[in-house]
Amino acid sequence: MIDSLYMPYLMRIEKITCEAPGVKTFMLKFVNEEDQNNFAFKAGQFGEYSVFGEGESTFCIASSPTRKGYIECTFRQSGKVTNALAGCEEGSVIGFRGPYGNIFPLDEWKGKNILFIAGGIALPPMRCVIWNALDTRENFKDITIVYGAKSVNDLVYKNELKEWEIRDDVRLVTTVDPGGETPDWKGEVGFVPSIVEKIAPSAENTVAVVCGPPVMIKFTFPVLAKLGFRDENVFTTLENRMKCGFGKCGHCNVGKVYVCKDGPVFTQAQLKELPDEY
Amino acid sequence: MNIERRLVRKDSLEKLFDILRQNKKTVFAPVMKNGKASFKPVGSFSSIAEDYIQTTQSSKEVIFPRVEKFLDYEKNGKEVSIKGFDYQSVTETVLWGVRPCDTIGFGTLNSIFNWDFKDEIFNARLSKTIILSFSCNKSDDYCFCTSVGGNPGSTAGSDILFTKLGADGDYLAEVVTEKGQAIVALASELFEKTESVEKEKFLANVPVKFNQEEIRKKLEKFFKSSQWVEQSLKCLGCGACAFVCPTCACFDIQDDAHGKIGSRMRCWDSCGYSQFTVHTSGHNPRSVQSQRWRQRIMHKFSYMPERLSVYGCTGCGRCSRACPADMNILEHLISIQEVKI
Amino acid sequence: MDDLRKRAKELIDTSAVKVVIGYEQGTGNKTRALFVENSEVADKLIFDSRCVQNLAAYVTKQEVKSKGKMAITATLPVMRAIIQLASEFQVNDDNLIVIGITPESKIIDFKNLEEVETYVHQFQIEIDARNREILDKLDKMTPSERWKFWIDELSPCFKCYACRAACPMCYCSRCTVDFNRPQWIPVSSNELGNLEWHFMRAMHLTGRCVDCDACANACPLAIPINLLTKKMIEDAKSDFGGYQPSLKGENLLSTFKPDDKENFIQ
Amino acid sequence: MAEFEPKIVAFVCNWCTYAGADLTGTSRIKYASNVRIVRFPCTGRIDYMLLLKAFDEGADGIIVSGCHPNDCHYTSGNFHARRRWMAFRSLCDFIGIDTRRIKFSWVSAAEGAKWADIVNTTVASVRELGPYDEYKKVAKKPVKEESHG
Amino acid sequence: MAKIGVFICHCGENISATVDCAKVAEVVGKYDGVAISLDYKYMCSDPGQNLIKKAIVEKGLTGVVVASCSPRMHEPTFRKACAEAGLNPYMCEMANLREHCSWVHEKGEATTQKAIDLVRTIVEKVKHNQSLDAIKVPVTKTALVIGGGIAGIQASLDIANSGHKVILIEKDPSIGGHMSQLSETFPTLDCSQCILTPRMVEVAQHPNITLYTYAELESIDGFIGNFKVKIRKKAKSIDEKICTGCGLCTTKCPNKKNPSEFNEGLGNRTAIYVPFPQAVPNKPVIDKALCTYYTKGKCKICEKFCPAHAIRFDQEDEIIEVPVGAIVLATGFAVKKTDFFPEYGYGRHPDIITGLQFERLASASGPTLGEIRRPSDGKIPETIVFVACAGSRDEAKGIPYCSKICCMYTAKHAMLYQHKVHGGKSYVFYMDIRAGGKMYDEFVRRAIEEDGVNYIRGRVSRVYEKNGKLIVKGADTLLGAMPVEIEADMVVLATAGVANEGAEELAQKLHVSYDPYHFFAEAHPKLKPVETNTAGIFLAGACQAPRDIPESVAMASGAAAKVAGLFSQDELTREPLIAVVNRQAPPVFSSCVGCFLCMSACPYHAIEKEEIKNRQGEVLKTVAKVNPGLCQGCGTCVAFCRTKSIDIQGYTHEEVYSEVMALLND
Repeated sequence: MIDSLYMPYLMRIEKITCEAPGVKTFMLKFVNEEDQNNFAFKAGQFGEYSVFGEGESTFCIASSPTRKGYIECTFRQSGKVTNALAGCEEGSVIGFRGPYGNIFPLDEWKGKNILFIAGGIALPPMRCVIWNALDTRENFKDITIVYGAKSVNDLVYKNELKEWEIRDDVRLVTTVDPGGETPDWKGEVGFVPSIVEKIAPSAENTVAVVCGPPVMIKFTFPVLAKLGFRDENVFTTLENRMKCGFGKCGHCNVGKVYVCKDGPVFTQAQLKELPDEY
Repeated sequence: MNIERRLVRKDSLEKLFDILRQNKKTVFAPVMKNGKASFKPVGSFSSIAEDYIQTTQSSKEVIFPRVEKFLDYEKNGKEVSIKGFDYQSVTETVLWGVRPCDTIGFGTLNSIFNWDFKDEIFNARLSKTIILSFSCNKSDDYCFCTSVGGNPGSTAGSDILFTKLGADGDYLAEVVTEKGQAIVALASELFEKTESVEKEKFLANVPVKFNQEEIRKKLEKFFKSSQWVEQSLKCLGCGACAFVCPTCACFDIQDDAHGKIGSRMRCWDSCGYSQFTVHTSGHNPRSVQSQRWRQRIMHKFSYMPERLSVYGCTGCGRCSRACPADMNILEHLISIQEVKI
Repeated sequence: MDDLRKRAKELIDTSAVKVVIGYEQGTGNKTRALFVENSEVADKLIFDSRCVQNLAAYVTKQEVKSKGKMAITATLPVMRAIIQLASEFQVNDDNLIVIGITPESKIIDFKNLEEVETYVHQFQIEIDARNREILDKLDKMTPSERWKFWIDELSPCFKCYACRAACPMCYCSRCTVDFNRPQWIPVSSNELGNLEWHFMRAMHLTGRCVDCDACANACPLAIPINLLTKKMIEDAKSDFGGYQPSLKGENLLSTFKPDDKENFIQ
Repeated sequence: MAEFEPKIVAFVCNWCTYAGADLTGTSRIKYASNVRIVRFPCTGRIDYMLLLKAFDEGADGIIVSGCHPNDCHYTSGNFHARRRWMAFRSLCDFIGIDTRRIKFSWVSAAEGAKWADIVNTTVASVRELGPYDEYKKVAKKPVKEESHG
Repeated sequence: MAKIGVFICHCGENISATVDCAKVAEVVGKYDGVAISLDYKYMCSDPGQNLIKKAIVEKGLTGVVVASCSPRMHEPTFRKACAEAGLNPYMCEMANLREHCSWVHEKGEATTQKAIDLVRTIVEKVKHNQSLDAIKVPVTKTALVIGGGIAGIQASLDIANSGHKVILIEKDPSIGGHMSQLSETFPTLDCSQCILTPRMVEVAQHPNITLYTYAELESIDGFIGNFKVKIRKKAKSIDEKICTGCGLCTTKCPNKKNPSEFNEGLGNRTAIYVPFPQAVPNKPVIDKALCTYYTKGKCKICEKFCPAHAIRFDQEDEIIEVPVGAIVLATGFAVKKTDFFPEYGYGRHPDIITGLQFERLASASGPTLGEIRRPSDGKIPETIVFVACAGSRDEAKGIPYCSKICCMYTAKHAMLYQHKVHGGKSYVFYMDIRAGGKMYDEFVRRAIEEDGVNYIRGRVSRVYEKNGKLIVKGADTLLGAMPVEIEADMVVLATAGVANEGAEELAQKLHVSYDPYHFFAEAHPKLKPVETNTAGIFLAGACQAPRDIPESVAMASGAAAKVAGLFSQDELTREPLIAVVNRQAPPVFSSCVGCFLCMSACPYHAIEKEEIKNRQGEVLKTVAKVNPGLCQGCGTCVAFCRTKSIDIQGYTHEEVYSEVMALLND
């Protein structure tokens, strides 16, 4: 008998990494090999992660589709399910449904520069596409990553940040909010939008990917516009509340759009068409 | 297939009911309680309500139950085993006494549950349900099916539509589908051949109140209208309208835990609830009632036609009857139609 | 009715309030809330015996409240609700004027909530005869019979929360049922979920319910949920000497007497 | 058939009844092992919803116990609790929950013997009443399949 | 990541005799989240504790469950051990296998199963526990003592002598209180003033004590260790710094006929006055209500005569704010006046007086210089009747309690009368003689046996005047309620001791509870007699109930010891098991709707209103806030909160819920 849409894959937590206070990354492997073989996803997609008995929670797949055999997710402890997830151990089995949603059009970005701008816990949805781009580095021109967090302690993926910093085929600019720096902090100090303005990347043949808290996005868009970025070339992801993940439950409906189906990746041009209900 | 027309004597309905029961079919039919008609599994013909314009709730619950279990799980240390939806548990069900504005709603639900991903649980229930509907011979001021493309004698969505021919008359049975024919086959002696009957004159008169196409077009430019705030001021933010609606299908997914074992299920939800869209961070994209009221109307009359090519309203008027604050959808739609932009 | 309209116009025209909440003719034979923000609209105001919706439910509604100072046409149950709300710091003389209405449709002008309280305190909260009879009938049943009665009555409940929405006392921005750590009340509208929801609601209304029947009137399924709160009112009478909404804010369940009844405690 | 062993959950305050039950232990007074104690700082903290939760999860009987009036460690938590219990009990009774299955008591830190007695009489009376099937039928708690062990 | 360590203790054989500890460890070890589960003979022993510490370090445990004896016994032990190994102590909980299981049940399967259930329950709780930090509050090492009677004096001196600052406030112009009015004290008959005055002077001169007389508490804010009090210093109309206390003004003041409070109305004083010669401070104040200048706008004679030019008619009340860490309430009591008693003529007859008035008559510093003379005509009374229990123990009068000191002072009064008026006849009407106390009963017996005081057991129904005599009508219950009638020259009523006027108001100001008679209530009748239910506020003396001098002094020293104990630490460390109202990100801020039912339920007045404002300063929301200094952690508020916005640390919703779930689901 066919399983319903709502049946999750059973996933085993292979590895848990603490990224920042309250932020963890799980590396998940399929319990059934067959599931693993049938599974494919693309950068930008998300899933429903569940702790049995606690419920489901929506977040992106944070690993790159170029890395096979596992998926990763990064989440911040904030609600009932994420708290339960945080209470899981390595080796525990959790549920995962997905992949759902649209993708970052990496194919269309071939031959272009990519500017990644992320704030706080919003790096995970971008990490997937960053690694995807880095793993297929030859397809793209300059890659720039601007990442900021409230404080040094709140920066996630610290190991990867180090790695990106060392690589010479990617430019990484990290920043922390004023007051969030430590004595040995070598990165920038300041809010993300002003840092973007300061480093002034060229809009020429460039796509920008912006993920972060609403206030950061709100102030970054005008900066990008000033730098000459066109709305169609500015991408972001929406974080609406979702339940099913595939356009039935009605929760993520914004205007005629189902964020779970038509998103979560949107260009700024698309967002401008949407009612302000996200 | 062509609609086949038969005559069923008024005394034969009970026989038909008994035959359905003998064939081990669960029959849901309207039953009166506390002055309200509602669909319930019925064991005897006599308990079926007769004199009602409309049940308080739509019959969608038979196919889209308010609580639907998706899976059972059992934990054992770090391991988990899960058991999916039990399709065997879906048995042949007869929906008896549905109004045409309900049956048409099943089509809408079908679109929602299958427009992209296919919801097999919904489909299993729908495919196992035989819909025996009854035309409306009376209506009230809340009815407006004719404004949204339906009519009191519409066969859309029915397997067999019965129309009572006069106050004490027999029934015209219009056999619409193969499922309907299978029922006829069970009790062929009850379905007599008939001359052409003009059923229209036995139907309730429901005047057309607005043009839904016009409304749809209007709504495209209506998002920022102040009407939403004005209309919704008296809305109390409950979910009565959504839960009685034959086409509302929003749901929530919840777990029910008992130590190592438990289950996951969906429960009805409503876009009218303030918590419906709230993020874990506390941010609420639709934080005030006017936004939620707008969502309800826009979804039914603008978004759904655009995305699913169906309207989300069958004109049954249930939401208006159920509303504790007298938010009358017909009144509001008319006023939207009348507003000049 | 003219008095009412006149008073409403006066309040609006003198900018004493921004909005007057009253009743208007609704659809069918229903009446419904009317929000008078300019004096022409005041002519739509009506009052008759059909006006039973408890308008006090609107004074805590953000969308209404944000308009500014409100006036409310208030029958006795509405006045009671207002006093209870005032005792819970939800309304005060600065944001609300009460236009009292007697059952004979006479207007009572109140200068402040204290006067409303004085008026309200002239009357005890009394269970009406029809419900009294049902309560008596239920009282005579065995607990098992009552259990069956309630499970059956509550089973159609699909948790639309119209009862909650219509209740002037259910103004919490986050209801217990929306609290999920832990999930005290099962989300699903099955027998248990319904039982616990209505049980909890009745407990939360104990000592606060003003017996306006708004919940039962709002229920689209006509479930007699007001019997639960009525019973609690009755028992509060026999166990604690009853209660009245009071500006002093001493709630039945948040206060106590050292010599409260305890014959059930071993 | 083995005799029915009811499941009893006891909600007690830390300062009187919990200590009283400790004294039962130190005095080596034996009582029925059907009871499981959950400790609270004060009876005032005991949320009545927890009592329903206990029934939801299959308890057959419940004991709620705290300090005698005027003995509350927090001066008045038990007075508040007492009012709440009154209301809770009325509502339970009205809704048809079997109040014979809910025992309220005051057990002080010195009443070790009383605690044993409360437990024993509760167990005996609930045993007589039998499993709380009426409630369990409504709670529909899923049953674990044997095959899973 | 939950990694719970479970440690099952055998407690020698105390647990293992009836519980199969190895099996419990084995079963529990399989539960999700349990990283290690083992059993050991004595968990509380050093090797036992080391097992736990080792596991914490090696396994990186996030929580510890010790299944052994009652947490009331060893919870601190194991929490300390966990803390030493680097685990937050509040991540350690105990399952009570001994008192609640092994000791009370027979050996067998069911007992072991119960042990498993109990441990599983606590394991689930610990999974939901949160690391908590002890609450530290700084302590302001200054005490406020309210009331300058013997209790306040004693408390002030004791606190000051232990090295801490004291602010003593007294509403009257001088400290001394009732004790300064007394003639002799029972049971030793030593002179009250002789023993009190040195103490008063000591207070005035003590470098650690700041004395404000003629001052009252205006308001109070804050909590234990951190109170902010406002004190109203009533205008004395003199410049205390300049005034030499020469007393010339009091002799010159033309407004002389004012009843003296100190002499209980048996003598007069001037409008500018020093209440009594030994007053501390010995400087006058002007009674604004009586002073001719203040009432009529003319006079200023005192100003004219004052050699130091210290009179200040324009002086106004001054309010000062001081931070204090603890407060001792020693506001004393009052006695009913004769006008309270219709049966004794509503105070109309001058020769029916109160016990306190008799003290003044008997006092060498009193209006009669210690001679017992009738107020009406100054004659020495030949027959005197003392009525004990005047008002006390009388339900009808609303004073059902015993005023405690009257039996003793009535005996003293009768004795003093007999000593001073040779051949005089004294009668004492009494209900019971309550002379519990060291040398007390002997004292009463002496009055009866050596001094010939006539004790009559019975109540006095009426006193009235007839032919210049006071007719005392009563009954002798020892003689079968035989009517007794005595022609007396003077009647002394041992009127009931009652709470001070304004005690209720003061209690409310301080959030201290009070009994039905408005005496302040102690936190626990047996174990916390000097504490109140508000942490940091203590009681001394008769403001809590009628008390005699030694008791008041003992209580004062007790309260002082409590204050000194509190002040011995720079920071107060409190268990973080307190209630917290949630706070969320904007725009929600908190799920609290501000109904404040919690406020009326909280026994400690620990719940405050907090206004959440936007940048423009507009109030967006008013929500509840728990003052961590006041909250004692009972959790009563938690069960009240409809929105579940208050939770109590250590017994959170999630913790107790998961306990119940785990208890009934394996």
